[in-house]
Order: sequence, then structure tokens, then C-alpha cells
Amino acid sequence: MTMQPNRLAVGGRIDRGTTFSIRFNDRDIVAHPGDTLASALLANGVKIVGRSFKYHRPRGVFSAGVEEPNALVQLREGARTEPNSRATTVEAYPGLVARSQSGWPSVDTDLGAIVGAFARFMPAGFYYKTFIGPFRNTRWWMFCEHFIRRAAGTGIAPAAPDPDTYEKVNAFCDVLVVGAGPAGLSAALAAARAGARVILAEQDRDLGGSLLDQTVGDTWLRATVDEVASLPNVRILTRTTTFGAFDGDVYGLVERAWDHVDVPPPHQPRQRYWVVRARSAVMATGAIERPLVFGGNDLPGVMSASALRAYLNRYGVLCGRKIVLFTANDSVYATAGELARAGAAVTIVDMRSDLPEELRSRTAAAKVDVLAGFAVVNTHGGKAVTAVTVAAVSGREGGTKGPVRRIDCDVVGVSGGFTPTLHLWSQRGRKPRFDTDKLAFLPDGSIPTLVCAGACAGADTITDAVSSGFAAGAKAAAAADFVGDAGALAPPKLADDGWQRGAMLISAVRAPDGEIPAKSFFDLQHDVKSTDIELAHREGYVSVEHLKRYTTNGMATDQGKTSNVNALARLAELRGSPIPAVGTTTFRPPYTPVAFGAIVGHEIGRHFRPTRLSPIHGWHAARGAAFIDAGSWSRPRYYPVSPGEDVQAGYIREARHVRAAVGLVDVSPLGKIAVQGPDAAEFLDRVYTNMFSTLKVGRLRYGVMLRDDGFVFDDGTTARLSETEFFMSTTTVNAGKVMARLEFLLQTAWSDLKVQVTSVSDQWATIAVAGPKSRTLLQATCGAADLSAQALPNMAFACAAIDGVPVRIHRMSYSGELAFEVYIPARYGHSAWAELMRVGEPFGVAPYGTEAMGALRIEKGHVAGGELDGRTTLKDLALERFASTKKSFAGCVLRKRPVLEDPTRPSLVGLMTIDKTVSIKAGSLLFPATGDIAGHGDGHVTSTTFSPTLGGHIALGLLARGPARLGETIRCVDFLGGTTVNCVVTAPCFVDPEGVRQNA
Amino acid sequence: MLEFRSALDGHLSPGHFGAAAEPGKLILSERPLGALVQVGGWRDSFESVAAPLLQRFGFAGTGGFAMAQTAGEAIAFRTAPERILLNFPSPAAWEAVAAGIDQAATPTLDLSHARTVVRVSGPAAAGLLARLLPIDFDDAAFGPDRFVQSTLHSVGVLVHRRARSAPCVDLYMPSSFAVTVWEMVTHNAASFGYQVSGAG
Amino acid sequence: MTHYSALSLVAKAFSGHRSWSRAWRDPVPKPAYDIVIVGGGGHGLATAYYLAKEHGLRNVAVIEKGWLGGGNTGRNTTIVRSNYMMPGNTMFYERSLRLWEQLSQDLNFNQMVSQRGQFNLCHSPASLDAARRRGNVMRANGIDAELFSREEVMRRLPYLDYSDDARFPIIGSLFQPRAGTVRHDAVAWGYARGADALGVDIIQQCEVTGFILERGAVVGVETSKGPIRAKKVGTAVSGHTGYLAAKVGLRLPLETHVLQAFVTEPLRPMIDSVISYAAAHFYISQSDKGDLVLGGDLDGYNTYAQRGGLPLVEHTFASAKALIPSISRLRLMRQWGGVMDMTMDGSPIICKSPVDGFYINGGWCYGGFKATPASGYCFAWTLAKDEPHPDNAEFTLDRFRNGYQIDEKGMGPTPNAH
Amino acid sequence: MLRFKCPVCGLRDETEFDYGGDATVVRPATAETAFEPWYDYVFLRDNPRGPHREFWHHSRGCRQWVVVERDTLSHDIGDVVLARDAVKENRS
Repeated sequence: MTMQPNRLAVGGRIDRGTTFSIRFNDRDIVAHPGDTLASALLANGVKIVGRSFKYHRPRGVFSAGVEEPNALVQLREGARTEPNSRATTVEAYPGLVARSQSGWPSVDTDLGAIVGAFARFMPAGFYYKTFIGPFRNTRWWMFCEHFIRRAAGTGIAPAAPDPDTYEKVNAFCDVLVVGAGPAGLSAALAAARAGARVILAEQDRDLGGSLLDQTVGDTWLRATVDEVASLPNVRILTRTTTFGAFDGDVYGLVERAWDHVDVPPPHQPRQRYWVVRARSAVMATGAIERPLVFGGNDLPGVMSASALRAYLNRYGVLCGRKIVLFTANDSVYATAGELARAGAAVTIVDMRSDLPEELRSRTAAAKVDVLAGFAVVNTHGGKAVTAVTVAAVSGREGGTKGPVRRIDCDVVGVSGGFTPTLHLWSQRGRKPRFDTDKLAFLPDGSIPTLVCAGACAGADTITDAVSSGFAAGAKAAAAADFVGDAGALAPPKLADDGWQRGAMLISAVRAPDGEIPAKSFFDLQHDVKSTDIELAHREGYVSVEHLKRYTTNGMATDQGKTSNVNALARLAELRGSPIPAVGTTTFRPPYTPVAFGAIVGHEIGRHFRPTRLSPIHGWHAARGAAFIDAGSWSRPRYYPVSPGEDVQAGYIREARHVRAAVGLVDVSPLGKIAVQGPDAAEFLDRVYTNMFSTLKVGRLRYGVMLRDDGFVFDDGTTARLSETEFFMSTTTVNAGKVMARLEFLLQTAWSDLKVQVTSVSDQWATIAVAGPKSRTLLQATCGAADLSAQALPNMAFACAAIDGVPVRIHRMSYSGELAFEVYIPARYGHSAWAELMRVGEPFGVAPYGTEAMGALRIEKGHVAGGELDGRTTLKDLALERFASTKKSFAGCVLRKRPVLEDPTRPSLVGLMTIDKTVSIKAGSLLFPATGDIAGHGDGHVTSTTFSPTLGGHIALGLLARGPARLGETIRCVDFLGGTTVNCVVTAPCFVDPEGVRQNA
Repeated sequence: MLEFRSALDGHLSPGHFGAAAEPGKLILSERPLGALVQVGGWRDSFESVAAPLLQRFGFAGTGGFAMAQTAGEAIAFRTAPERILLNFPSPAAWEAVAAGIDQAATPTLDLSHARTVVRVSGPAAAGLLARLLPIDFDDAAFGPDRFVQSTLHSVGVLVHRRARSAPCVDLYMPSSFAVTVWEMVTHNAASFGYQVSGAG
Repeated sequence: MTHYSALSLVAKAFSGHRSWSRAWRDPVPKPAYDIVIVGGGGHGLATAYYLAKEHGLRNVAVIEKGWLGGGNTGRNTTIVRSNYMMPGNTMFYERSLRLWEQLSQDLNFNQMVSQRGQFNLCHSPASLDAARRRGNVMRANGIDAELFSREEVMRRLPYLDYSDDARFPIIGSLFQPRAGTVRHDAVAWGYARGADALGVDIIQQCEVTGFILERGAVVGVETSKGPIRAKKVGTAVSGHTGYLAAKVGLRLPLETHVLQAFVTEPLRPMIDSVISYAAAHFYISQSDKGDLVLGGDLDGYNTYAQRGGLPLVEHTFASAKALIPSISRLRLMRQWGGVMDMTMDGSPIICKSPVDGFYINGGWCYGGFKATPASGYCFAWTLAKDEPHPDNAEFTLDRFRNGYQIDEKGMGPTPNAH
Repeated sequence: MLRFKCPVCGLRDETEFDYGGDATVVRPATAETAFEPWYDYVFLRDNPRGPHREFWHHSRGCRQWVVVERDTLSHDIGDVVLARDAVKENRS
């Protein structure tokens, strides 16, 4: 392990008693608990952490927080690797491994920096003007893009699935306090004392916010934290970022529960996503220090002044020995004194010339040099700053005048003022307002349930923050109807330096020659320079949004947290307008980047969506069925008889068996709806195209429903159980939609009908028993009931029992065979199936799956999903006979629109291949036997199968003027598969069109 | 008689799973449902017809939307304006009354097989439920006898806080979704550590 | 107008890029134009460009209430494709793709048209059949399409979830090689620069507050910069078509909905094509900068607020991780929402309206970006000739009256389901 | 996340509901045979930018259809009532 050259012997909030090692770019680095990766790197003297995106310039740590634009690293390795991690927010832990994301061969020596030599040819938007190519196609650009893409991006995505787990928590509170700095802590205390249920969410590991970066105020902090933590109605979430504010006072939070270790403890989530429904909230999100823009302001060693203070006081790291603090406000003066006391030679370069005496005397006492009325114009140094050039300020627009002087230094701390963190406010649909006194964007107007407090609301000092926080907490509690007495809270005793008194907002410093130095960077991550902004303006990209998009300023991973306001000020200057007239860009969620895994929680893999299982599923699984998804259901597709039997062989075998003997298929997934009430028959007459009021008790009827626009919606068979009760079945896929529609009609326009509908899909297991021996099998299973053709004709039902369990037997056929559907209370479904299999053994009973069921229905010409595609009419599907002429029904008017009545519409036909050995693919297009094959054809093939009965391939299709073309030879063209198959057009029903078998 | 088989058959193996935890912190089990019957009706007559019917089982009346009523081992949930779910430990109690009900005035429906009930009990129950449902399970908001109909893993479920001294919550879920919901429950329970027990 | 080329870039570099001229003017509106286009997004600017270029109509103004390209041109997932099945749509979108293929040269502005190919994954035999029908229609109409087996998809997209744990197995894919992405901002800027060079006035920060009606006909617009008369007024205002049409007394067969989009932090190249995950209404691609660009489903309720909600964030993230399990530790950087007209059949409207002088280009649902060139081309044709081009002949308001619903999804008149 | 105060269940997340569109359109009586009322009901919408009355189905709750007053610009939610109490049916 190496030394920690910049770690002070005393001070900071780290645990010096414990030392561990972390690895950065294959180098061992010493760290202590309480360090961040950035503080450890700085303590160990690491200057260059990354390279910039465009010009590969060396970049070091800039900040100490979430706004970090430079120090992005590839954290961890293997399946747990995380690109673009901010070293400033990554907590150090033993065994941490991180790497720079750019630089070849190394981040210290990056050959990519050669790009910098061509910088002048790469101004903002240069790619819009080049790579166009001479020919009218995309080839030249795509050739160039190939190389451009190679340079794209920064970090590397993991290659393997994430081994860690995540969880989602729903939370409710009266007051959510975002941020636990002085304002947030005060707000939480006030709200909790008033009796509100409070959630206090802090992105940092520790509570305290900016107080953690100071050496005074600890007594107040400890007392306040202790009281807040002691209250039973406060839940404190640390390491928790409130990333988004949404409608309904709902907030999205991510807690990095176990991100500060390499591998979370067993069963513990790495991150936890909190969805907080708050009755009201306090936004105490603080403010982010704004850089100053000057020549070479991107060199390692140029840092945010407040970050220098944080590294000093929180981490015991003195980032430099000769420090220049460049500012235009008061906030750096306390920092200067602290840095000087820690042993650094400190020079303040303050753009303001008329400094208050109080500041001057303090700095004199602390042996800090002050150059008032000066500005840093340029830095010197190759890979880190070694000196700065300063010049006297001239005017208020960032101008300087000669002569220049040079000050040697190893760190430059910059403070251009502070930018309140208004992201959550903005996400609630509000525009911030520019305050010309405070030189900052502040919340505009009010949202009754969101109160801003502290620096984000414009509080200038910690004293202000505490009082505004306490008031905000009480106000938020009152908004949630808690008006208990919150008492008072004394502020900490601090000598506060604000950032507002006499402050200046300078977009960029000009050299004495009047020019902004070439390497003055606004967006440090995207290398956006002043010249880029000037060019954008020159070319007419004068809206802030155009500027952002044309120059990419503010579009990096930090989303402009440090760069937006300065760039905006520069644009305002160029336009000759005040900042309020130029406006600002909108903050979009998330406040800081959010990992996908966190939000998804446990809804991953198989549990991405719920899966429905039939009550008989266990039997199918034990039998070795091959399953397939049907809607949300998992259903047996076929039951392989040997491991090698494929689906094709399997379904043909199963379908053939049904026609020869008897088969069972599990149709439990059919939608089933109880329709009850005195007006049930009237209701069904309205929703079905055909008549149900005439249906006799004990009988079944097939029905079709239309959408209101006249297209076919769904079909199914309905039984009349009594005068006032029907049992409706729907297709599996549409079950939910049909149910919702029936409820809609009954609860809105038809609320006068005394009808209620209830889904009973889960109440019943349904087994279809089909085949010439089906009656024999059923009769043998339910001895007492009379299932003869006379007692139970087709489309009738009977009540019976299987082994003492009452069941209902519907005689109906989907396969065209003699067939029944047996309805069994669900928990008996499995054993009823097993019983049918047992009893049926002598009759050769066999199970069949959805594939064989489909083959049988195609042979019979029944329509299903391929035909009921939401674009077909009754006529298209040869179902016109089901349209009653004696009554009105939903869809009956709009189905008569002219295009839907057009006799040339594609309508249902059967297709049989002329060469029985060739198959057709569903989705093939239909064309006449001769002529061109182009356009949309005469229709398409909707369903196909091999017909065991006919010994050839058949299909259903929708063919223009179909019924008039029986016997015609047409071509089924599968362009994608490169096949053309000649078919003869037939009626849709291929097998037993007279229904002899099903009526047997 | 045919074998009665729960939708969760084969999915609940007794034992301790997930993180280490003290016994009893979180217990998951299947509660045998018994009989579940829906009683419906019409706006103009529901109160007058359904209230006497419920009183025959010992309930005070049709009840409100948020609180379940209990009468002995029977429970009544007012799930919608003219809709009540009745749960009995066995069908006998219901069947004695059912035959005489005028179905035109009070349509009833047997849903005993349509739901499966998972019981969550122990001090960590509220924490687990917060991971599963968008409902406030704080004691103040979800005390004994409260029930809600909400969504768990996109599935509509009824959640009932039993009036017992220790936290104990029953989740009524559509039987076809029971396995998928059970798995979602156990995945979320793992960070607490949980015990699967055979009986509710 | 300065010609853009590598040469001009190098030449101007030596003068510090100080001699570039404005990409478009900032004109004061004239009192009257032949045609006023309301909406300075891709569609409106393209319309103006083609009016000038194809029809010689240069006395044209485009009026934009904000900044040009600030609507859905800047709020989309940049995908272009022409995989449409229904008559009425197929050739229109193919025209658009063909225009895209030469747009950089036409406009002398690099649109970064990148034909990286698009996968439409299939998860069931039924979805494979539907994909086959779509692909066959494409091929029969001279459009490129291929149907890939599961094995072929595995070879090309090895990072998807093919495990037994995948909720929706990937069994194949329709693939359009010529589909891809376009640099969205460049579209608005390129058309603006092109139209401006042909004499079109582009008037930004000018809100249309009403229409000037005479004898029942629209003869101009009232704006925040005063009245502007026009022989014809066309609207191309994405989610606000219904809002503007109401001002001339029209109710339209559409609702305004929001669609969210998402980008991650930038990454080294990972995803080379556009992938759409039909089982969950999710799609993803990677930009040249390295961000993954993701889109999901509509939030599902009428809204004009350009922001979406958490449920769709959760839906989209869950879809992303279900499709690409290794995405778990990557991070979302930015999300946004764009509002759009969702029509009753999911297909657009480009036609003369029942009100004389008032022309509608809207109803783009979430297919608007890819349609931009053909939309502008056909709308310009319709405005110039008072009759539709054959490629937009079916995009009428009347189609709902006569039953010609162009319903790619078969969802019927449920706008949020398309 | 929108949250609605269901008259039966209380304040609940949007995720428990399904959207049902404009609640101001009036469904013609089933016996209505004229084209225009049906065309209007099925296809045409005011699509307002501002206050909107709309149907939501508490499909993962009490299964009641409700009518919600919601502003399409601000997403502010007003009254929520059961649809059956709000819908004026057209029984002409």
C-alpha cells in the first residue's frame, strides 16, 4: 500500500482506526470507512481520473457530490460492473475495484488526446455539416458512423445477468422531507412534532447535508438528529435519492441499501425502490455550486470550492498545498481560513473589488491573501494545474485588463455562486423563476402540497435554512391536516458566509484582449466551449433548447447540474437579453441516474408478468406435456409420447386419435362469466348479435359479440341455467376484455337492467371430452346421469356427478366429433381428469393439447384467433346468419357502413393444397392462379394445419369474394419463405359438414 | 369422492426460508377457504333483501366497504355497492339457507373454488405486504377487520386483516393465479426470512 | 445559405468558424401568405419545404408557438421503418423511408440516417403468423423484410433472454434491414434550413390563438404576433390537432395521449439494431453517442401535459430487464413525454377538412417521426393540388364514416390501445 | 401516478384501474338505428385541453366503473363518482 500524501493527520469524519485497500486502475489505494472513492483517490494523490468525451483531455475530481461531471469510473467487475459511476458518491469499501473509463493505453497517457489537435475542425454540430456524402443514399454516413460509434459511450455494460436482487416498497406518509441538511432536518422535526407521519430521505450516508462539510455546528446537528431519530412517527431513509416527483404527490426514491459492499448479504437487496405517496412534501434539496468558466478550467486540480471544504472537513483530505480560490461571492472565505489552518498557502481571487471589511480582516487573521477585483484568466500545466494567470477585472461582464500575473498553485477552487436544486419542483410541471437579486433560479409560485425550504428556496445561510426548514415542516404538516404545536428550533451558532451578498454571475472570464480563451469549458463532460455556444448562436440556434441540442451542453450524465446556468448566461449575453428572457431548460426525471434493476424489483424473468395455471396443470406437467403461452395462461401444447416426438408429429397423432377414439383436452382457460338477474336474457340479446331470450333452460347457444364499430369482438357458447341465470363462455384471450365491457355497459348506459355479471373462470375446471367414444367414457364415469342422444341432445347440458362431486356436462363440439365439456369445481378438476383417464383406459382415452385442438377446429372450419383479429365482420367470417333481424344489438348500426358491406371484402374460405405433401404457412398472401404477385393480394391465410382426416394440408383464409370462388385454384405465396403453393378454394368446413358425427 | 386439491398443492413445503430470522417473525401458510359465496342484488332492494339474509348468519347488516364483519367463524365483505362475499368454514352453514333464496331478488353465486387464500402472519407481515401491494398497511390505517381489494403482481386480490392479537392477514386470490402470486410473495419474503407452515 | 461539406468546415475552421451564416432567418411575419402551416415541427417544416421545392409555392409561412423542432421532433425514439401491413399505410411509410434514404443529400444537412435494421420479436406461433403476414405484404410491395428463426435471432442478438426463465420466449423475428434511426433534431433543423433557403418564412415564438373565418371558410390565423391571412391553412401540430380543430368547430376521431421515452447513461456499443419486444410494447436502440434509447407504451389516458407517470416507467424498465437481463445495473439518465393524437384506428389523417381553407395533418399516434418526410410530401401535395396524393388517399376523416378503418393492430376505436 | 378516490375503496393508485375514455359521450339507445348518433358516440371526441370527465374501471379493486373529473393539462383530480350515478343514459 502506498502513502496517503494528502490525508491530514487529524480531522474529518472518517474512521481512521480502520484501514483497507481498494483498487483503482490496478493500483492499491488506502481508504478508511467513511471515505468515498473520490476522497480516497484525492487522499492518495491521484490527479487524473478520466478523460473527456470529445477531446480526451485529462480530468480529475471536480466536486464532492452527485453533480460530478468528470470523475466517472467503471465500478466493480464481471456481472456486477457498473459504468459511469461517480467516484464522488461511491462509498469506499474493502475490495472495491474501479477503473477509468477512457484513455488508451492508460488514463495518464491517452493517445486519443491527438483528437485535441483537430478540435478546430470539430465545432458544435460539425457532424451535421459533414459525412453527407455525394450520392443519394445512406452508405457514406453509415461508413463514417461505423468509426464514430466505436468512439461512442464511456462505460461498458455488464455482459451477464445481474446476480443481485432488488425490491420495491410502497410507502405512505403525511410529510415526505427530501434532503436531511439543516433545512430538511428542521422540517422533519417540525412536521413530526406536529404529529405527522414523516419520511426523511437523504441521498448521503449520513444526515447533515452541508453541515457535514463544516467543523462547527456539530452540537446542533447531533441534538437535532437525535431528536428526529427518537420520534416514533419518523422513518429515516439514508443513502436514498428522491429521483422523481410525480402526479398525485407520489415520489420515486431509490435506497442504495447494500451498494456500499461488493456483494450484499444473503437474501438482501442491493437497492430498494420506494414509491412514496405523501400527503405533502418538503423539498430541502439544497444548492449546487456553480463553476466559473475561464481558460483551462478543466485541468485536474480545478475543483469546486465547496468540494475542497468537504474533502478537508469530512474526509481529512487537503487537496493541495498551494491553493487559489477563485470566486465572485462570500462563500469561499470560511473555506479559505480552514484550508490555511490545515497548512495550505491560500490566495483568494475575488472578482468583486469592494469587499466588506469583515471579510478582509478575517482573511488577514487567517493569513490568506486576497486579490480583490481580480479574475483567473487561464491555468497552466499539462496534466494538472501548476499555476494560474490572473488579471484585474474590468466591468461586470467578466472582462479583464492587463497586466496579467502568474500565481503558482496545485489546486484552484472555484465558486461562481450556487444553483438551487429545483429538479423535483420542475418535474411537477412548474417553471423556475430567475431571481435577479439572488442571481439564481428559484421556485415560482406555490404547489399546495410541496413546500420548498433551505438553499433550494433561496436561503443564503445555514441560519436561514434552519428557520425556513422549520417553517416549511410546519406548513407541510398543516397541508396534511396536522396542526399540533411544533414549538421552536434554535439555529446552530455559526458564522455564516452566504453566496448572495454582492454576488456576480459571470458567464465566462475574458482575457485582457477581450476574448474568452479558447479552452474555456462550460460542460466539462461534453467538452462544450464558449466557441461552441457562440457558433450555435451565430447559426440561429438561439433558444436554450436549441443550444442544448446543438452543442450538447447539459446532456451528459450530470444533465447540466454544473453547466446549465453558465451556458445560459453566455447565451443571454450573446442575445443581448437578460437571463429571465432567455429562460431555462426543463428538468426531467430522474434527478440522478437510476438503475433499471432497482425499479423492476422482483418482477423479473418468469415473473415479469403473472402466469395463470389450470387446476389440472399438475397432471399435465407430470405427464411431460410441452407447454405454450396462451394469453396469460400456460397450456399443454401437446403430450409427447417419446422424448423425440416433435410438435408436428404429436398433434397429428393426438388429433387422429380424437377422431378415432376419444380424447381429453383441458379447456379450463376459457373465460366463464355468470350472468344473473331478471333482465339477464334482455342483456344478452343486446350484447350478442343473435337471440338469447328464446333460449330454453337447459340448452346452450353459440353467440357472437360485435364491437360498437361493427367488427366481431368475441364468440362463445352460453348456457341457460335458469330463467334468470346464464353461464357465458368467452375466448381465453378476450375473457378479461369481455368482462370489463359487460360491466361497463351495465354500470353506465344500461344501469336500469337488473343484471349482474361475475367472472367464474377460476371456479370451474373444464374438460372437453371428444371423439366417437366420448359418450361411452362419460357414461362410464358418471353412471347415474342419462347422457344418451335423446336425453342430452347437442347444445344441451345435464347435471351429473363424478365420484360424488356434482358436475355439469355441456354437450357441444368444437372438434366436430361427438363431444362434451365437463364443468367441475376447480379443486376437483385435477382428480376428475385423472378419473376420466382411469375410466377411459379401456376405451383408449388420450389427452390432447392446444395444437391438436386447433387442427380439429380448422378441419371443422371454426373461427379462432387468426380469424378474429379485430378487423373482420360477421360476413367476412361467414357468420352473418347469427345476426338477428328481429332485434337491435351492440354494433348493429355501424356494421352496415358501406366498406364493411362491400361484397368484394376478403371472407372466410377453406384452402386445400393440390399437392398433399406440401404445407402452407399462415400469413401467406393469396393471389389468383395467374398474373402478377404484388400489392396486398386477394387476402391471406389465417390458420393452417395438416388434416389427419384428409391426409393433406388445409388452411382457413380470408379471400376476396371467397364464397364465389369455390373450386378455383389460387396461389398461396410466402415471400419470406420463398414458396408458392397452389390450393383449391373450398368451403371452410372440411370434415363432416352435415354434422353427423357431432349429432350422433 | 374425488380428491380435493388446492391450487398451491405441491408449492408449500414447510420449513424456514430466506434470511435468518427469529421464529414467528413471518409465517406464510395456506388457509383452507371453506365456502365462499357471493350475494348480489339491485339498488332499489339490496338493503331490504340482503340485510335480513345476513342477519340470519349473525351479521349486523350489509356492512360498510372498508370493514369486514365477523359472526363466529363466518366473515362478510361488502365488496361493491350491491355485492357481499360471505366466507364460511364449511358449506353446511350456507347450504341450510341457500335453497330458500329468491335468485331474482338476491342472486347468489358459489365462488368457493375460485379463490385461494394465503395467510401472512407475524410482526413482519406489514413490511412484506408493503412490498406487494400499493396499500398503507400501517396499523393505524389497516387495523383489525379492515379489508381492501387491490392488486398484487397485477392480480386483483382481497386482503383481510384478521382480528387477532398478532398481525395476521389473509390474501384471497383467484385460484389460477395462486402459484404465480405465491412465488411473488415468497421472493419478497426472503429478505425478512420466513417460515412456511402447513396450517393457517 | 452556406453549403455544408467537410471542405467548407475545414475552410471555416481557419477563420475560427466566424463566417457561418444563420441556418434560417428570423423574419417578421408578412400580413398574408398563400399558405400558412401551423406547427414548426418536422411535419410542418417538411410540408413547407416540399411546397416550395415540389410545387413552387414559396409564399409560405410556418408558424411555431415555441422553438422549431420543440415538439415531438425532439421527443421520440428516432426510429424509422416501413413495416406496415394495411393497404393505405404500406406504401405511404415506404415512401417515407425512401425519402429518408436521400434526405441528407436533399437537404445538404446530415440527418444521420442509419439503416441498422429493426427486429420485431415474436413470442408465440400466432405472433409469428402475424409477422409473416406483415412481412409478406411488405415483400409483395417491394419492401425489404426477412423472417428469422429463433436460432438466427440468437446469433444476431446474443444478449437477449433465451433462457427457460424468460416469461415470453423468443421464437423468431421479423426483420427489416432498411429500418433504423435518424438524428431527430437534425430533421427539424434540416427542413427548416431547406425551406428557409427556398423563401419560406419560419416564424418562431408565435402562437396561433384562433382562425380568421369568412363565410365559413378559414382565411387566416390570429396569432400572438397579430393576424396573418392565408388562402389555405394547414395544421401539423402533433397532439394539439383536436385542440386547434375545435377552434373551427370540428370534432375529430382522436384523443391526445402521452408517450414516454427514456435514455440511459452512454455506453460502449452494445445494441447495434432497433429491437422491438412485441410481448410488452417495448423497443430499444443505441444512439451514436452511446445512450440506450427506450420507449414503452402509452400512459393510457387523455393528457396534454408533457410528462408521464411512474407506472409506465416501471413497465418500461421491467420490459427492458425481461428482454435484456444484463441491463439491470445500467442507469436511466433522462425520461420525457411527448403528447400525440391517437386516432380511432391508429392511422393518421392528412386531408382537406370539411371547413374550406382548413387542412389537417395529424393523428400520427406514435408513428409520427418515421412518417415525417412522406407526411410533408403528401400534405404539401394535398395543399397545393387540393386533392390527395395516392399515398395519402386513405388518410381521410371520412374513412370512419364509411368503415375504412386502417387498423394495424385490430384494436378498434380505442385510441389508447393502438 | 394518478390517484383516484374510488367511492367504494377510497384513494387508490392508477395501477388498480383501467382507462375507459371520455365519459361525456352518450351511448345511443340500443334500439337507435340512425347512423349519426352511433358514429358520433363511437368516433368523435371533444378531446379537451383542460377539464375532462372520463371513465376509469377499478378492475383490480371493486370492479366498479367510475367517472373522474380530471384536468388533462394539470392532471388535477376533482370528483370521482360511480358511473351509474353519473351517466345520463339516452333512452330515446
